[in-house]
Amino acid sequence: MAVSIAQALNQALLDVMEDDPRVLVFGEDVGRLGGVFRITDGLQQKFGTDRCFDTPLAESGIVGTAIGLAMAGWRPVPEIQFDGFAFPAFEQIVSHLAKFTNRSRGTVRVPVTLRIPYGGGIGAIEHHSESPEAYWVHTPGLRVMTPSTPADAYGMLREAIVSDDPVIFLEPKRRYWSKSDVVLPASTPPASRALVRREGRTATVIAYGPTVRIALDAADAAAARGWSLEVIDLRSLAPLDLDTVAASVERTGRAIVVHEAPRTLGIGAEVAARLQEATFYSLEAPVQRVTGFDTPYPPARLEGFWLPDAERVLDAVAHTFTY
Amino acid sequence: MAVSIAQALNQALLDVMEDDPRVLVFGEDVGRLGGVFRITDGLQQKFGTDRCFDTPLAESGIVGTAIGLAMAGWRPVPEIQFDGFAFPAFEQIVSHLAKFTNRSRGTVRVPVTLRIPYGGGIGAIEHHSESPEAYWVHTPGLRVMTPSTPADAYGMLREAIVSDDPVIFLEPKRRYWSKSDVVLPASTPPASRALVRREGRTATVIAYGPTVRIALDAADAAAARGWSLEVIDLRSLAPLDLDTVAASVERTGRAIVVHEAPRTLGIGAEVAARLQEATFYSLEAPVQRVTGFDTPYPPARLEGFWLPDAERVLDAVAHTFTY
Amino acid sequence: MSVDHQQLLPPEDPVQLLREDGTPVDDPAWPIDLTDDELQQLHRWMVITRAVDREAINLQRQGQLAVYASCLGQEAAQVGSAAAMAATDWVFPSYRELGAATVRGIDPISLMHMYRGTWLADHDPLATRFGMLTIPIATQTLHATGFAMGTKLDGESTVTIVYLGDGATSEGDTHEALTFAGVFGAPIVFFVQNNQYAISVPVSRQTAAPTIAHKGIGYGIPGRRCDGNDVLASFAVTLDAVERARRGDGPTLIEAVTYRREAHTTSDDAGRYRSDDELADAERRDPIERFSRYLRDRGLLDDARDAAVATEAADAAAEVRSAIYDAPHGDPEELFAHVYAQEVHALDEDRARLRQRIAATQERS
Amino acid sequence: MSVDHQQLLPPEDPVQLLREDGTPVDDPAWPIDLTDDELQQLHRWMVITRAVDREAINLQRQGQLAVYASCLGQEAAQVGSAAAMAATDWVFPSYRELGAATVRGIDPISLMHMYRGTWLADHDPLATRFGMLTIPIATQTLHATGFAMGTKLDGESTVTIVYLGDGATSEGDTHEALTFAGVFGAPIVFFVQNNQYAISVPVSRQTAAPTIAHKGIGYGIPGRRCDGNDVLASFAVTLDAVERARRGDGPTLIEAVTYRREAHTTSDDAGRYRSDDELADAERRDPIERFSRYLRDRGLLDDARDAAVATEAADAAAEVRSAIYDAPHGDPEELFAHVYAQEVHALDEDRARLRQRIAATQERS
Ligand SMILES: Cc1ncc(C[n+]2csc(CCOP(=O)(O)OP(=O)(O)O)c2C)c(N)n1
Ligand SMILES: Cc1ncc(C[n+]2csc(CCOP(=O)(O)OP(=O)(O)O)c2C)c(N)n1
Ligand SMILES: [Mg+2]
Ligand SMILES: [Mg+2]
Repeated sequence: MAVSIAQALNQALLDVMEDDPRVLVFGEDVGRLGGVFRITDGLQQKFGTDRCFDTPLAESGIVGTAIGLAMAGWRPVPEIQFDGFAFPAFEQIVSHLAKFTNRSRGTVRVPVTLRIPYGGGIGAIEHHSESPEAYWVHTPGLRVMTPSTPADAYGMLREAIVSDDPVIFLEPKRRYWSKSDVVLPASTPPASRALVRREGRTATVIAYGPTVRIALDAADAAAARGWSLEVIDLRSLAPLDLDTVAASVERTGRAIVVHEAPRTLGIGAEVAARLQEATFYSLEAPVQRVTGFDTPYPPARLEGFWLPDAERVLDAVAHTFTY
Repeated sequence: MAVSIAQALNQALLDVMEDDPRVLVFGEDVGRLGGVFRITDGLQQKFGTDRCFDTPLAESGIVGTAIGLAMAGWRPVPEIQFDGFAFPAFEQIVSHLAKFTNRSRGTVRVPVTLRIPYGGGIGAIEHHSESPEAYWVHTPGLRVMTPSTPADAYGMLREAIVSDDPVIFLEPKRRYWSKSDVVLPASTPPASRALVRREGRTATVIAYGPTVRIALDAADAAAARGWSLEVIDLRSLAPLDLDTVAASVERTGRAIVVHEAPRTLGIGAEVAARLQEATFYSLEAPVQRVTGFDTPYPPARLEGFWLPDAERVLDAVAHTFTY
Repeated sequence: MSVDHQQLLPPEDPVQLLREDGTPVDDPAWPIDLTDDELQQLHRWMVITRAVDREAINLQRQGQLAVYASCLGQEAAQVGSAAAMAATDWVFPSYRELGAATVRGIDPISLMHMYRGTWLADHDPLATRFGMLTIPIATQTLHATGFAMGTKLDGESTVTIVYLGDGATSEGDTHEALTFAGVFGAPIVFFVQNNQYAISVPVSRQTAAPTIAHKGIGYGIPGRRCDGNDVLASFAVTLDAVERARRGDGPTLIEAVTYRREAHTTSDDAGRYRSDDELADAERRDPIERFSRYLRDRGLLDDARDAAVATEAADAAAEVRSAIYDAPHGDPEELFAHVYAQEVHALDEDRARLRQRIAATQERS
Repeated sequence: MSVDHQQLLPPEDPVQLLREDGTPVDDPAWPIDLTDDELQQLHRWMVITRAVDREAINLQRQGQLAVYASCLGQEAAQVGSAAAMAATDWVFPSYRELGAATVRGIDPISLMHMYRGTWLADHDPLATRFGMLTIPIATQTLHATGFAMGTKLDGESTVTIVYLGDGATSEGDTHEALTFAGVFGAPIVFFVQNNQYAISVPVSRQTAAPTIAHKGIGYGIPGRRCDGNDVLASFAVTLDAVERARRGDGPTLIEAVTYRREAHTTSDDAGRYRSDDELADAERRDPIERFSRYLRDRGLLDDARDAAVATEAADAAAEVRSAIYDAPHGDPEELFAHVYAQEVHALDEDRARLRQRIAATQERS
């Protein structure tokens, strides 16, 4: 059956709320409206206003009360409406959500799954197209996951909610309506494992969330040039499964990381830093980064110039042959 | 004359307020008390409560009003009391301070210098020893500077305040009381240039703020092993002067980045990612990172296990010889 | 509680100077002190606002704008309050303030370029004394407060008004702005348009306070309420607050009680959370109709003038339409041009790469 | 304003049940409904708190603690309020709540390990129903509110109290916590110790509100004030709020007016911002002396009992001293053990490196 990422996420929430009466869903407009992207559609009708409710417009409040609800034995799945609006909650996320378990020496768990639609390419106004993943990945104590397929959307969201750790669950919003054939409930490999989405021998393209599609498109187009690109979907950004990536690069000798976030200190920096160590003798060329520029996200009409695309990935592959 | 970093910063503020009547200093306890580290000592007495004043206890308020004051033609130099307390202001910093000039197509300038004491090693309680520089460096639109000497503390703070761009000015708090002989006003090279603090041929150690001292200590100790370490002080973290670093690594073939922040997506990741590209053919070994662990900052009695030190730097140098 | 403190609390009912049928209330506390021209001007601004607003919705439907947040139903609140500001005063909007912008003479095309995605912002805030539209909720309250602190430090008599929604009153930033404004006695007016909703969430979910205006006392700031569908009440209450600020008596918090008649934005489906009855009820309280009746009763509006204003408004809308329709994209070079006030060479490489690519694309085509 | 709303406002004067000289006020609205044992227990807790507090300052001076935030002068506010909570209720402290901890039976040694830097926190919050000390100002108000929302969802009768300072009332988080608590009718008491300062900043710089309790109405939450140097008033006003919450009537905001007699922490130099006179004046309003006089007048305290309590307090302090003095460091293995609830292998390499290093150091020595 053709299922979209949005539908898969919605189904995962329905199923997990059915299975575990301690799961709560809340945030701005998630109740009556079912979320601005309809990811929480039907939850309030089905589970009532105690288990799925709208909050005041206050993101620090949403995350801070989620921590308290977790202490009271609930399993909160709050939503932040858009990437750019997680920032008012930054202190609660970084100083508390990430650190509570460690601070309490394992006594207090905060099994909060913070869902955040992220990324650009949807022609939106400012603050609705941010890719803030690096902020979370740099923060010890958080798990950070991002699915790229409907099956993973379902499986990883369930995995995130079941996890006793806080998880920042980043949903690639421009892929919400991408469909693929999948039967739900889908069971997927643990998020902690990166997956090879396409095998290849010329170079390894490392992507996640919204850019997996771009990497696959690049792989399609690469065939015409006689290249076969291996595409890896990281899935979990924290922790990072470098072993899978390194194993691939050992074979291909070339690596290109693709993400929307600005290049400087984006995930590509960490992948490059680890690969140059793990695959020092195998790299035929420096790890390439195909990313957003080191500028603020542009206005919608210019986002096509800013966002990585298949062509830029191919340029990067070509560039590795100049070494 | 022996001047400490704290004294140099204080003198810079005094001199710049004297020179430019539009400069305002404000924040928590900066007025009457002169700041918990006394960096703003004497400013209120000298310039009055209009130009140096205490604010309510609200960091988003401090940064948000600084933006408004800048729009009204003032040149605000707000203080955040400790690294861990900049996070409530994250949204104002990332969504506005960093983006105002770009959003307004250059029309509105926000010449705000946000002073933040940062880093560990002072035996403090939680949230007083954080190294949040990567968050700011990953955010396009901000300049990020951090001095390591009294001369730079003076010169760079003045440069930051004069700059029409927003500057996150990170003060290495455990070095506040380090003195060196300097005559103020000191004139220093522009912050945009990294400086070679010690020349050497065996390997390049790249440090900034609080870890420059550690790099120099390592260089001292390295002599006994017959190594001569080149020490580079980055000074500006955004933008990064990679040219100076790369030129050094071209010669030494080995690079070690040292910082307190957790390794994953710390500045070391960016330096490594850039060096593996810029000096691909010169690197004799992968770029090493000597950093805090990927764990929350530890309790004071354990910080010695967590923080990088000269010994760990030397271990990393030794490790480069295994390649 | 002392009398002084009681004065920080809002009176039970919002100030209303025109009844729903357009007849004046004649409240001696609030004399209507406007010339005929001024009254007609208020009407004109509201009508133009509505026409341009409607055009913007159309433009969005036709794919010309990414999204648009309509102010339909809120024209009186916005026009009345903005009209109370002097030309030298400053306005900090949220994203829904087409009415306030119209009063301030901001070219609506500039605002539409933001909604279109040509630029992130287009008008010059410093020249127009009208801040950039602000999307992160409530954050502009702090910019406005800081700005007002700044003008006070300069000894200027400038007053600042900041617009925010009912939902925005829940954000920490609004609290901190009110706190700073109270402590520093900043010459600022917080103008809350309580349009009953934050997207789908009704104001009862934002606060358990008796009214939003009751928040003022917690900051030592007088809380005031006005009927936000009554342009004269919105004007009078704001003017009172502006004069107070100009006298050096500090900030005021105004709650204008109104209603958002369109969906939150063109992306929203309001049918999911509110009834047709509720909307119909709001339509009956239309601010322009109410004020038109009043003007007609006073002999300040007749069919001819009505038609003339309607034509002017239609022209304004058409102008927006023709300027926006298939307007060119912005210049990609600008992606790099304004990130820093002082040039940063770190961006040179990216810029060069982008130039190359654009050149290559142009060659191919 | 309707009568209902007036009830959200605090009465002009803080509730006081004991005058400064220890004589009872005999307010019929606030009968003193405590047994002799209970009264003696309040005294005992205050005296123990003070002795341990003093010892902590000494330990810091001797280099045993990194820093310490004294509650000297605030014992009545803390002991009175905490004593109003049932054993099954929950307490969320800031960092200054030794008095509340004492009432709750938290081993003070645990708290001192936080100030010592052995661990970031040491007691078990879930077992003791006493949250971890919280350093980022005001953030605990949201944890407490969420917790109270959670117990309400569970249909429990648990009440939560959260401690915060006057400075903390300026932070956005406090606003959002009060907003959520009001909207969700959470069974929580916000207990603000207005000790007049946030480090060096006087409360007049935190808000222009008539009093902090006047903030309640802006959230639909009753604002109450009590004399925080009067343990009976602190107890009675808190108990009233707790009963209200337990009945399902929602949150209360209490401002306890008190004074911080020590410097902000042992790192602070209060001489830079307040006068000796001001301090001397505060000392004259000592909460323990006041309550002791009352107990003596009622025949519930004599020299023998006083001495016995003093000895018990000294013993408690000595115990802290001997447990903390040169206590070992924590185990560095724990740097990695609790970062994630579920093991993450990403930390294995760092852990291995640290182990190696520790082994090497041990060999060398
Ligand atoms: C910090 C932040 N959180 C969430 C959003 C998403 N959002 C946009 S408008 C809106 C509702 C705003 O309601 P209100 O303040 O009442 O203003 P109105 O739209 O009714 O004019 C929300 C939640 C945002 N823009 N910023
Ligand atoms: C978010 C944040 N900002 C700043 C600080 C630094 N700081 C620690 S205590 C304090 C003053 C707190 O005052 P108040 O809330 O009145 O509590 P008190 O210390 O008087 O008990 C400040 C500014 C902090 N801990 N957290
Ligand atoms: Mg609204
Ligand atoms: Mg205080």
